[in-house]
Amino acid sequence: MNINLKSKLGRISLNNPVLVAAGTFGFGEEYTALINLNKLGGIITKTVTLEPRKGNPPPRLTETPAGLLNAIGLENPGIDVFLKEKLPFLSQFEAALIVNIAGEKEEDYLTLAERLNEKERIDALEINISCPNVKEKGLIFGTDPGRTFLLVKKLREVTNIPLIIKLTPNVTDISEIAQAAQEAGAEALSLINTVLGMSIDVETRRPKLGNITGGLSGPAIRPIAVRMVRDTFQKVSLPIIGMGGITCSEDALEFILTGASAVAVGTANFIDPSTALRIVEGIKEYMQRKGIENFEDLIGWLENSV
Amino acid sequence: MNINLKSKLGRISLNNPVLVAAGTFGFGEEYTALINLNKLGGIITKTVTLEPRKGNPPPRLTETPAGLLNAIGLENPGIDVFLKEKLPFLSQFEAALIVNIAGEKEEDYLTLAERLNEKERIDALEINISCPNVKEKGLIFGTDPGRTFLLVKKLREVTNIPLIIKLTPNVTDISEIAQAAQEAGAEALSLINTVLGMSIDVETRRPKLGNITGGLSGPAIRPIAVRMVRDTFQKVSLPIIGMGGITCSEDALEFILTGASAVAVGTANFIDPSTALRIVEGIKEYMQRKGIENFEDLIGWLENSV
Amino acid sequence: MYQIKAKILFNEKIISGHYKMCLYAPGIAREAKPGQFVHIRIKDGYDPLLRRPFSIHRCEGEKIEILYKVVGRGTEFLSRKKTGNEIDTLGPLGQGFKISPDLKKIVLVAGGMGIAPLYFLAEKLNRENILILLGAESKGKILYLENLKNLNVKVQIATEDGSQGYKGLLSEFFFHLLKENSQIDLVCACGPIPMLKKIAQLSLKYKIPCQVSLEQRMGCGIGVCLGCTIKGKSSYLRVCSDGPVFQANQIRWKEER
Amino acid sequence: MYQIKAKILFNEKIISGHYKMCLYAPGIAREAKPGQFVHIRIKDGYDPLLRRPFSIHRCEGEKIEILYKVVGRGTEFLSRKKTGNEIDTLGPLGQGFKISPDLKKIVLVAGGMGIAPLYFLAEKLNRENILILLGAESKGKILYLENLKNLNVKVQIATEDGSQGYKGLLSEFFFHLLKENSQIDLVCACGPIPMLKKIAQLSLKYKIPCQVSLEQRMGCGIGVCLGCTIKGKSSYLRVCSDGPVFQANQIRWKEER
Ligand SMILES: Cc1cc2nc3c(=O)[nH]c(=O)nc-3n(C[C@H](O)[C@H](O)[C@H](O)COP(=O)(O)OP(=O)(O)OC[C@H]3O[C@@H](n4cnc5c(N)ncnc54)[C@H](O)[C@@H]3O)c2cc1C
Ligand SMILES: Cc1cc2nc3c(=O)[nH]c(=O)nc-3n(C[C@H](O)[C@H](O)[C@H](O)COP(=O)(O)OP(=O)(O)OC[C@H]3O[C@@H](n4cnc5c(N)ncnc54)[C@H](O)[C@@H]3O)c2cc1C
Ligand SMILES: Cc1cc2nc3c(=O)[nH]c(=O)nc-3n(C[C@H](O)[C@H](O)[C@H](O)COP(=O)(O)O)c2cc1C
Ligand SMILES: Cc1cc2nc3c(=O)[nH]c(=O)nc-3n(C[C@H](O)[C@H](O)[C@H](O)COP(=O)(O)O)c2cc1C
Ligand code: FES
Ligand code: FES
Repeated sequence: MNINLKSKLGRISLNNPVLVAAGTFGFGEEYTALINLNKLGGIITKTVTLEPRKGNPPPRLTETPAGLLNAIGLENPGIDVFLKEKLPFLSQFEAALIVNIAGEKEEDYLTLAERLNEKERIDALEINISCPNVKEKGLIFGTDPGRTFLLVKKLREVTNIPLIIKLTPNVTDISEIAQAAQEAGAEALSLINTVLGMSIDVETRRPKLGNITGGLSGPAIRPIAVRMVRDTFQKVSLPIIGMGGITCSEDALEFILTGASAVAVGTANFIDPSTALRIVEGIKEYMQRKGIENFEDLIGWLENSV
Repeated sequence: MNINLKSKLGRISLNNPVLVAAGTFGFGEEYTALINLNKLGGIITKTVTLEPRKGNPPPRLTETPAGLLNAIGLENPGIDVFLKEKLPFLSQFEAALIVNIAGEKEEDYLTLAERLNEKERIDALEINISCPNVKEKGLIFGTDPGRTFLLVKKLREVTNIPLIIKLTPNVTDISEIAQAAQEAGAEALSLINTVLGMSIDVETRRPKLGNITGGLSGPAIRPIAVRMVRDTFQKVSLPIIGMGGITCSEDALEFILTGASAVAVGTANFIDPSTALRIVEGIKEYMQRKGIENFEDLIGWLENSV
Repeated sequence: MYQIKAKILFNEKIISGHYKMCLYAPGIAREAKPGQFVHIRIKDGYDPLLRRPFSIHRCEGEKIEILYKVVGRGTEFLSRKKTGNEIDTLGPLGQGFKISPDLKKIVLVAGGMGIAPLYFLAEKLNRENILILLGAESKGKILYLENLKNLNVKVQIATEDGSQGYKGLLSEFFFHLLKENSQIDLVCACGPIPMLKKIAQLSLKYKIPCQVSLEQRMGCGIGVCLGCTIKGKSSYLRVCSDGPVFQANQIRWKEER
Repeated sequence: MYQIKAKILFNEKIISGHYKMCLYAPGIAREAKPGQFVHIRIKDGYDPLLRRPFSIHRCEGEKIEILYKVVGRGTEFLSRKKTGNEIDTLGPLGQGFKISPDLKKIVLVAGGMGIAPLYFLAEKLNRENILILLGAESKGKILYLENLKNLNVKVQIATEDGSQGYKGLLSEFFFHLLKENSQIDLVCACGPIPMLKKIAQLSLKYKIPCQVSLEQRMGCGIGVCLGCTIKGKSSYLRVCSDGPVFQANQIRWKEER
């Protein structure tokens, strides 16, 4: 059988549906020593902001049951360094290149999008309106359908690059925000970003994170993420990149069968850098076993009756 | 040292701050074979509704990483059977008795509260406005501050029993709902109920739960629950019963130091029926070690600097 | 009902992927009845999170045995436990088989691991009155034949590939037996749901009382959480406390697969 | 940098709660430098979820050793691994000690487990040029003294209860040494943060170059996640890839506790 793993997210073409998630793969440099980046479906960069950001005070990580709580605070070198030092490196791979951006206010997003507009090699921008770890207004866009709509609409006007909107799970109804993004002209949706959480060291009586609260990722949140993919898939027609706790091909297939057109591996990169590539193989093996030739036929392929 | 474990939730007095959570302890009968119910701080009953409920189709449970996904669907024998068969049994213990109720519409809640009003032995009602597993409007109260306010206000008018409002984590800002409950005259708050989730069996391509989606509980959600206790503690003055993934005294203390006046053990009852009693001992030991005589001094006792 | 830290007396492989574990559990051993189960905490921590239920397979003095197949993380971990380890065990739980002493011909139908509780039952019944039907994929996967021979009970076998005994499904074999033999007083069955469904429906059709031991994912194991229900005739039934052994006519078989 | 399934050649208790593990890891052994570490996946599954970092304690041919103390679930589980088990190991990682060959007097200050990387360093340096200061709570908790004697290096000891050597904190002992001895070219220290802070501040005060090996909770271990940062003079520094060995003057000690 001739397995075809290609997937499309609107105008974005992927060689295979397995990406690496923002902030868990840096700008790719470090992982080249361990895996072949050409075999990834796509690379989503660490969030880039207009100015360099120092990030939050340490400790920035703590482990929770089946989860990782982080409060990095979007530390990154800023757009100038990104363009000069990171983009050329990232441009050499066959994987789709998706640049994740965030701003403190609307103009930041617009300026970033404009500056990235000309770069041919960039396949899409992922708009982070959902980072829980910054003190500024970042999160507000992502929890408000009206502001999401306006932001995406304006971005759509300043750039022609496909826009992927990254949604936060910390809302009452994620499909509302998804709908707003769709109406404003987004190409695709990424979900979910991390779930707000915190943890206390009861001996020192201090929060385990310097920032007090952080974002929960890893297997613990997978059921939450799958459910949000379902809510969104049912109400919105945009293609979805599913993420949240994916560690193996079964996990990835949970998202895909529920309606995701692609998946992204986050925390699991830290645990096993070969996770994404193992998932590509696992999906292939599953398709072979189930007699499915085209990956796109897997998307939303749930039995009707329960 | 003379350790005093007593805690107060408004007018509700607890011998110790460790309760068992709704739906994870039934109506207490089964656990009498395994533990001494007199030693619990309080027993919160399974949700009782006006009419008997059959609950959701099986399977109703599935395990997820460090979590349990359930879709029981509030199966219960209804208020008549509760009053006749369950209440007399529950009335014999020293633990505070809290009856959890839910309705499909406002009048259901009011009727339930009226019927429970006269029962001297009941220390409080826990108002479940947050069950994710029923198809009716149950959840709508819990995600809308206005409706929460109205419901609690009306309940306050029909009964004098202390009202504990049980909040859902599936909202953008839990403290808003908490505030509404406070303004309407609630005595205390319980948080959190389960987090909406789902899980797929990729071989059969069916959801693992008969109800498709369910509520996530267990250690996986603890960081989320602690964070919501913090949000609520900071903005609302009502006492809080903290719950979500508590398995041992360290877990319980995370909630207490963050601001909970009591805790409830849920899923962990299934794993080890003696969990709640072990936690009572563990808190005592911690207080001894830290030189704290009165439990109430532990509440919100975090170091200021981080 | 006891919750104890039971010492493991042995934990041995019997055939590939199948193990027998013996626990020192005096209280449970004293009270256990065939068809009841224990709910075992495989390990501390949260991977796996919940206990796992296993039928009580034998009791001898102060010891109990379980027979289990490795199917996932929990049973895999269980199989690596060593003699002398202690394991948190809750039991005996649930309703066992209910058998009046005057029954003269009882057929025990065991598909695969289904032999686990039925062996216990066979030990407790008058050997003369019982016939055991064992089903397996192939000769190599038949569980427990030796021990059954030692018990001195009649055993008949069906294998899917015909490598021993009747060639075909256990339920077909059972159907042949029913047609030839109208003298059966009671059928007790345990095994996979599709098999149980057929055995139950055939028994009902032939008007032979039938008891089945069912499985469902469990939370508490003691009737509290309402998580282990199956569809009964008029309401949901809890496998852990209304069962795991049910009268075949209590179950809404149409909705089982 | 390699990610390999390394076979465990031994895993033995050295003193109560402390273990030494030897791994067959040719690539890592070949490239490792003193001060570098390996990032180990304790087990499959998600309890614990993340890898755990351990300093490389020795390299011999195709083998590496780590020395570790049981402090939580991960190290507890590690201590139960058996010879022959394989363990997913990533390394060598990070920046080690940087020592120019012309230094004549190097003091290695090891508090408790701090000896783990410093022993590797001692092995690589000219024995004549080094003095090792070992600190522990009490005599029974001094790690690795025998092996150091075999190495033939000068060792001095401080115990908090005075049961061996100087009575008091290692940093006090170090302070006495500094006052008596102005000929130190370099200090290399590893141990708990409060100790490192004092050693670093004293070295800086006495204008002696000082390198410290630091710890922080890690995610990726390779510089990607920005999770393991500490406060440096001008910006945050990644312990995993900018360190774990830093020049003492890179760190903003005031904010460490
Ligand atoms: C009353 C009762 C008695 C049982 N007696 C025995 C026995 O004597 N010997 C024996 O080997 N097994 C018995 N089982 C089944 C046993 O409990 C499961 O095989 C075990 O829980 C699997 O755990 P795991 O972690 O290895 O598998 P998991 O990793 O949890 O699951 C592996 C696969 O098995 C399925 N599965 C897991 N648990 C159950 C369950 N309870 N019911 C149906 N499917 C399940 C899962 O859906 C999954 O496909 C019994 C079950 C019940 C309810
Ligand atoms: C570069 C580096 C080298 C190290 N080398 C060694 C070594 O050679 N030998 C050795 O025994 N240990 C070493 N450690 C520490 C070791 O990684 C931790 O002890 C281990 O990760 C604890 O895992 P656990 O699951 O047993 O503990 P957990 O259950 O995760 O934690 C137990 C306690 O230890 C604390 N802790 C856990 N990890 C760290 C950490 N990375 N930094 C600070 N505190 C922590 C936790 O806050 C908690 O209080 C090193 C750490 C780093 C960063
Ligand atoms: C350490 C860490 C850093 C992250 N940084 C970013 C980021 O910069 N921008 C972003 O959009 N998401 C970021 N995320 C979120 C992930 O991209 C992903 O949405 C989330 O972790 C859920 O996936 P997972 O459970 O597979 O990790 C980060 C996650 C982690 C764990
Ligand atoms: C099987 C099960 C049944 C539950 N039933 C109810 C219920 O009837 N009413 C209710 O308010 N909460 C119910 N809950 C929620 C718990 O009371 C608790 O809020 C939640 O499980 C989080 O705590 P935990 O993580 O300790 O389980 C149920 C939870 C579980 C796991
Ligand atoms: S497992 Fe809880 S009711 Fe059966
Ligand atoms: S552990 Fe990820 S950057 Fe250091």
